[in-house]
Amino acid sequence: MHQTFTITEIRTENYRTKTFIFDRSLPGAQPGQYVMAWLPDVGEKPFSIAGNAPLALMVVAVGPFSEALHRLRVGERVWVRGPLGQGFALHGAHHLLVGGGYGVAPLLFLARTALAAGHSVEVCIGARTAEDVLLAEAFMSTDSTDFNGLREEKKSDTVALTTRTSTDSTDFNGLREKKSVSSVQSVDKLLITTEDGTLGEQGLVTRAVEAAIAARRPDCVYACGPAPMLTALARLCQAHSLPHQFSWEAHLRCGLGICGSCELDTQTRQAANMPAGWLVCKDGPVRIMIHDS
Amino acid sequence: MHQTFTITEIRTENYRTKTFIFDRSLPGAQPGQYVMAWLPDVGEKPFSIAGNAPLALMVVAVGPFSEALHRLRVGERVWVRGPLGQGFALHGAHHLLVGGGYGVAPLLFLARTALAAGHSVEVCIGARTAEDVLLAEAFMSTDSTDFNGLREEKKSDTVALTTRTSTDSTDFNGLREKKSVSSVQSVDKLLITTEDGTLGEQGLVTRAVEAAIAARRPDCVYACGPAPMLTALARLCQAHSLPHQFSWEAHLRCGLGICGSCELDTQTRQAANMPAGWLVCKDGPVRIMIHDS
Amino acid sequence: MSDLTCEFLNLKLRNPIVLASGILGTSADVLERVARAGAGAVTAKSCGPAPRAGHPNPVAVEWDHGLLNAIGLSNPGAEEEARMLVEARARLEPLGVPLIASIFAGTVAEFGDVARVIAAARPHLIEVNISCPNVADEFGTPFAALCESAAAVTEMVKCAVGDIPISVKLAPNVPNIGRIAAAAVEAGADAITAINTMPGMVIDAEAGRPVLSNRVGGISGPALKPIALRCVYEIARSVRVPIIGTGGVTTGRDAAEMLMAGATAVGVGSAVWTRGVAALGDIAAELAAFMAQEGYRTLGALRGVAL
Amino acid sequence: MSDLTCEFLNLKLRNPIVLASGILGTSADVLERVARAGAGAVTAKSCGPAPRAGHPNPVAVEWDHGLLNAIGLSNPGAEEEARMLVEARARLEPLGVPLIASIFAGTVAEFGDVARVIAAARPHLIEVNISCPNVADEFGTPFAALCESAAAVTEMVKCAVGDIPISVKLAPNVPNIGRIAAAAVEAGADAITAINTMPGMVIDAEAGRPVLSNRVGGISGPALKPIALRCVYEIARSVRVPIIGTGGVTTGRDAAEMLMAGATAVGVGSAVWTRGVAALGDIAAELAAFMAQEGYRTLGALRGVAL
Ligand SMILES: Cc1cc2nc3c(=O)[nH]c(=O)nc-3n(C[C@H](O)[C@H](O)[C@H](O)COP(=O)(O)OP(=O)(O)OC[C@H]3O[C@@H](n4cnc5c(N)ncnc54)[C@H](O)[C@@H]3O)c2cc1C
Ligand SMILES: Cc1cc2nc3c(=O)[nH]c(=O)nc-3n(C[C@H](O)[C@H](O)[C@H](O)COP(=O)(O)OP(=O)(O)OC[C@H]3O[C@@H](n4cnc5c(N)ncnc54)[C@H](O)[C@@H]3O)c2cc1C
Ligand SMILES: Cc1cc2nc3c(=O)[nH]c(=O)nc-3n(C[C@H](O)[C@H](O)[C@H](O)COP(=O)(O)O)c2cc1C
Ligand SMILES: Cc1cc2nc3c(=O)[nH]c(=O)nc-3n(C[C@H](O)[C@H](O)[C@H](O)COP(=O)(O)O)c2cc1C
Ligand code: FES
Ligand code: FES
Repeated sequence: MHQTFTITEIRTENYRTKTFIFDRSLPGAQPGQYVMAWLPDVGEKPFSIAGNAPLALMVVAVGPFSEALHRLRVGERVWVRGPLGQGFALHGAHHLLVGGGYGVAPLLFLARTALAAGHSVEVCIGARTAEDVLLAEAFMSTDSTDFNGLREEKKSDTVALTTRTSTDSTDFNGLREKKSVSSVQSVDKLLITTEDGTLGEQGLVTRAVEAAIAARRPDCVYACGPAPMLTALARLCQAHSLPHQFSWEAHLRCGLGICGSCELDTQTRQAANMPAGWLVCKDGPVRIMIHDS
Repeated sequence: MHQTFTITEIRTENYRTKTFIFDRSLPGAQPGQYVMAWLPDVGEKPFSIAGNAPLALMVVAVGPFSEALHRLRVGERVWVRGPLGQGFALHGAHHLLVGGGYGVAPLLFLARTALAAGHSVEVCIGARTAEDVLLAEAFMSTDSTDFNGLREEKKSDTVALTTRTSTDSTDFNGLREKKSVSSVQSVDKLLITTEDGTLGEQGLVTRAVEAAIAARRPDCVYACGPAPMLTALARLCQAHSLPHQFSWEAHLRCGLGICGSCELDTQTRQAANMPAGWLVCKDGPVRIMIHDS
Repeated sequence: MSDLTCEFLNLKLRNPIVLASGILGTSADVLERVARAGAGAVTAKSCGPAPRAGHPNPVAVEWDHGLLNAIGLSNPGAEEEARMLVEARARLEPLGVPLIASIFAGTVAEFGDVARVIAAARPHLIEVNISCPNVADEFGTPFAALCESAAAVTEMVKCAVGDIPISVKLAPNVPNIGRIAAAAVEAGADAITAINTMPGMVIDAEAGRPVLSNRVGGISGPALKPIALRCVYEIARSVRVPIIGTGGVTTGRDAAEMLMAGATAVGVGSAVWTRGVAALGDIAAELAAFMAQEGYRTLGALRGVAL
Repeated sequence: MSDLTCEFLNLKLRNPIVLASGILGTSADVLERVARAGAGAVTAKSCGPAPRAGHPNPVAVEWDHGLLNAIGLSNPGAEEEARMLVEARARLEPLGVPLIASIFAGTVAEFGDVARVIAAARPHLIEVNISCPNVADEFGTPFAALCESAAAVTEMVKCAVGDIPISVKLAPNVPNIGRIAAAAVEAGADAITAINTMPGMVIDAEAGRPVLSNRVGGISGPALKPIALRCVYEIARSVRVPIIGTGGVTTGRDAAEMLMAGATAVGVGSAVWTRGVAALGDIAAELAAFMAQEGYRTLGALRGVAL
């Protein structure tokens, strides 16, 4: 069954992307999990959980459903089923997160969770051009009243290559009470690449990832984005024997693991070395590849 | 749904009465509640819970179903639905229990519970003749390995009028672990009346009750037995302004409070001053009459 | 505060929550008790031409998702029932709670006989139970299974009851309940009650036996709700008469869903098992709270919004 | 240890647990995965004459007591399906797991066409889905609703498939499922699959709307179990062919109940939602444990004991 969530805040991320902040958390949600969002008379589509203190979804307007979401105002409601699927599982204490397009949404939730546990986090964001880069400021936020990084507009002049700025690593394990003014860690490093060079380094995100791995080998690589990005990253991680956890997309219908419509296409599946018959909606969206020795 | 219970012991109480001890307790059972016992291909009938450490039912063979129960052997199974209905609620710390016929079954469970809480208990048992007196020895048992009083045959020469024999009142609140050899309290007093005088005093049980009340006014009177006994007792308790809790019988079918077949007949209901539309299976079988001032 | 008053045919109910037939409708005492507990109207247990003891125990069992029963239409026969109804009506009238009688029979002609006897007791509405899983025509088919038999019973009863309105109670185990409803309405039904229980069986694996002595029984309670909502929805799209939507309603929210599917009043039965007799009034109060929260002022605003 | 091997028509299943149609039967990959997870046999998703996208989202919703779905028979059409079945059969045969195809169509003649195309892929059994709540004959009635249409489809398919046995899949929303089964068997059905989902509706009270885009959908899972047990029981008393008993089976104990009601094999669908693909093998293992505990050596000893 769906639960009803009321929009309390809408943040415009770029020319076609909004983040919706809701009136409460979604019990049990883990980074990497998703919800099915239903708008009566419109449809139902999957969205990654971008934050859960309270629930936040970041939506790129690409078609009828996402455009209908964009037309909603504060105070209106969205029907949500979830949390669904298997999310990320933190492995080690130094994490490299790689996002393409709206793939940054689950990674922000993951970054906040890892930072709260006192881990270190580096992030690579890839996009076509500057205006497609999403959530860069949120990853750099150090305001703990703003734990999901989405609550307030931040001003920040350089987001291209930042080193750790913050502060004492107080323990944020478990559920946190809202503190009046205290600061949290931001990520250690944020590397941005654009294909046209309008922000950060020019090129594909895999270049930034190569550089990050060379500079400091992470315990695990976490990624979400278009399938070609993920298959390229999969080769890269295999080459470096790096544990990795990627979040995949397919056409979701039931979201319950029964209708069988969310298998990956054979080409993607084989390129990324995924098991046959793997279901994105339930076995995934995150596939964890950790070969403990 | 029914749960399956296996008979571990069968105790013969008298010429037509057996007590069945089962392999485990029935979660949540309170004194005064009952179960519906089902024998596939035979039928389903209500029986008071006579003890629950483990579950015990005392059955008088009066017709097809109870006779089928009597034919069962140790190791065979009975299907049980429950606990059902409203049981007794201990009121005060000095209790007078009055049983007629198989009405002693729920009272034994109640006595054990009250004694475990460190309360004092007096019991009156009424029967037609000596061989119809049930469970007298069980009420007097002081063996804590035998908490439901049903596990072992006891020898005892006089059961007619006994005063408290036992012993330190160790605290038996809550669930008890089986102790190897320790003793529990027995009831303070056990008064037996038979109509033909073959055991205890001759006469109806109300006489014994009058005497008990005169000797020491109880905080509450608890009774189970034939309707005429209960209506007589109701008058008696009203005359003495005594709180009382009686367990009633009717023809039970659903046991769920929906079929409407278990109303008391109008005559009994009015004689005992019971509310109209009262359902034995769900509002009862115990009706609690306590007018706190 | 939202207004719960409910116009149902010529009746005015203080709220739309109606005690369903067969649940506690066995005496004037319990009917009065349910009315005092807050029901908008109460339905008596179905009665037939002659007294029936019903099936032997077990007659009911609760399973994980609802109830299963085969009481077997225990009833004292129409004559005795009529006396009870007169008494019940006298007790309910001061409370402003209409009394609904319920009848069943084994043949079309018998339906007419029972209807005449019961109509003499002047209940406010007569429900025609053509859907009991345990009663069937001479060919073994319940009357609610076919348009023809549903219509035949309806016509006969309508003819027998004079000015008392009738509601025909339908069964869920048909391919197209909308058509059966249309046949009944065409034959004169003033209202439709939907639905009766769905035939089912609970087996105890350890016993290797169906639990009910009748083996087959009727499913009611939570498991029935989506079946009932769908049936009410299909009937509401097929006919224009008011519907008593019945099946699995346990909360005020469930009642709202039933109204949204097109019902005018809402029957409540098995909820009495989990919530006691207080269920009727409590569900009405929850419905009012839901309506207030969602901004529905009247039942009319809610009715059929999901159609 | 109890023996789970199951003779079903000419097939020998290592256990009686069969993946139901429409649950994950969309590709050779998932069918193989389910077989490796321990199923005794697997059924592909129903295919029809032409490709169908199915209904738009929402197509499925879980409610408190089961699932509701209206996938809308998404399928790639019989030609493409036949290629998939050939591949699937090749993968399943080494595992000793028979492949069941499933077909539907909009007319009796089309049923014959689809059956011919699918038969060419040589599945071990062809299931004839005449009971999908979302597909009906030209008069709006599902084929499973009437003896005549059930028989007509059965005859046509039987004629088209040559030596491949067929099982006709029935719907629960009929007054007398035993008669429909008898009509199908008389017309040549080698087996019966019972049941398909029960038509229902889930309404979201706050939305004031049915949740599924198709409004109406099919109830499956726990709420369906007593309906399925009753249907299997009635069919087993009416015909002598083996039955794939399907509906709400979530545990080995549920499977035992289905066999006790008269089924020879047991379909499992919605349990995959709560227990994952492992459900198939786990349910088989639980069934074996139950049989051992209760002293049943073979499935034959269990079958029909509750009849
Ligand atoms: C696990 C998962 C998480 C997602 N998280 C987000 C997120 O956080 N933010 C976000 O903006 N989008 C996310 N998406 C994608 C989102 O579901 C689609 O953008 C949305 O369905 C578009 O719907 P539409 O009607 O607006 O456009 P459509 O016209 O339906 O589609 C536009 C594009 O989206 C693709 N698409 C359509 N439906 C689906 C579907 N059910 N599953 C996958 N892709 C689809 C189409 O192939 C097309 O390329 C996620 C998808 C998945 C599978
Ligand atoms: C709340 C309650 C608790 C009970 N506790 C016990 C108990 O602890 N021990 C015990 O031996 N008996 C108890 N009984 C009575 C017991 O249910 C009947 O003795 C039993 O049903 C007899 O069944 P039968 O087939 O053997 O006899 P039957 O031939 O059915 O009946 C014999 C007598 O029992 C009465 N009776 C039959 N069915 C019922 C019924 N469903 N409810 C009430 N009375 C019935 C008949 O009126 C008749 O007088 C209790 C009854 C109730 C209502
Ligand atoms: C114990 C019981 C007895 C019933 N008896 C009758 C009856 O006599 N006549 C009738 O029309 N319906 C009878 N029903 C059906 C109910 O009136 C109602 O249609 C059904 O239970 C669905 O509603 P619910 O889910 O709220 O219980 C009975 C139901 C139950 C549970
Ligand atoms: C998502 C879904 C899709 C289904 N699709 C089909 C189908 O294509 N063909 C068919 O015959 N039955 C289909 N069914 C019905 C199942 O095969 C099965 O009969 C029903 O779900 C009852 O079993 P269950 O309770 O174990 O799920 C589908 C069921 C579900 C839940
Ligand atoms: S979306 Fe239905 S199985 Fe994944
Ligand atoms: S036995 Fe059914 S209401 Fe009491």
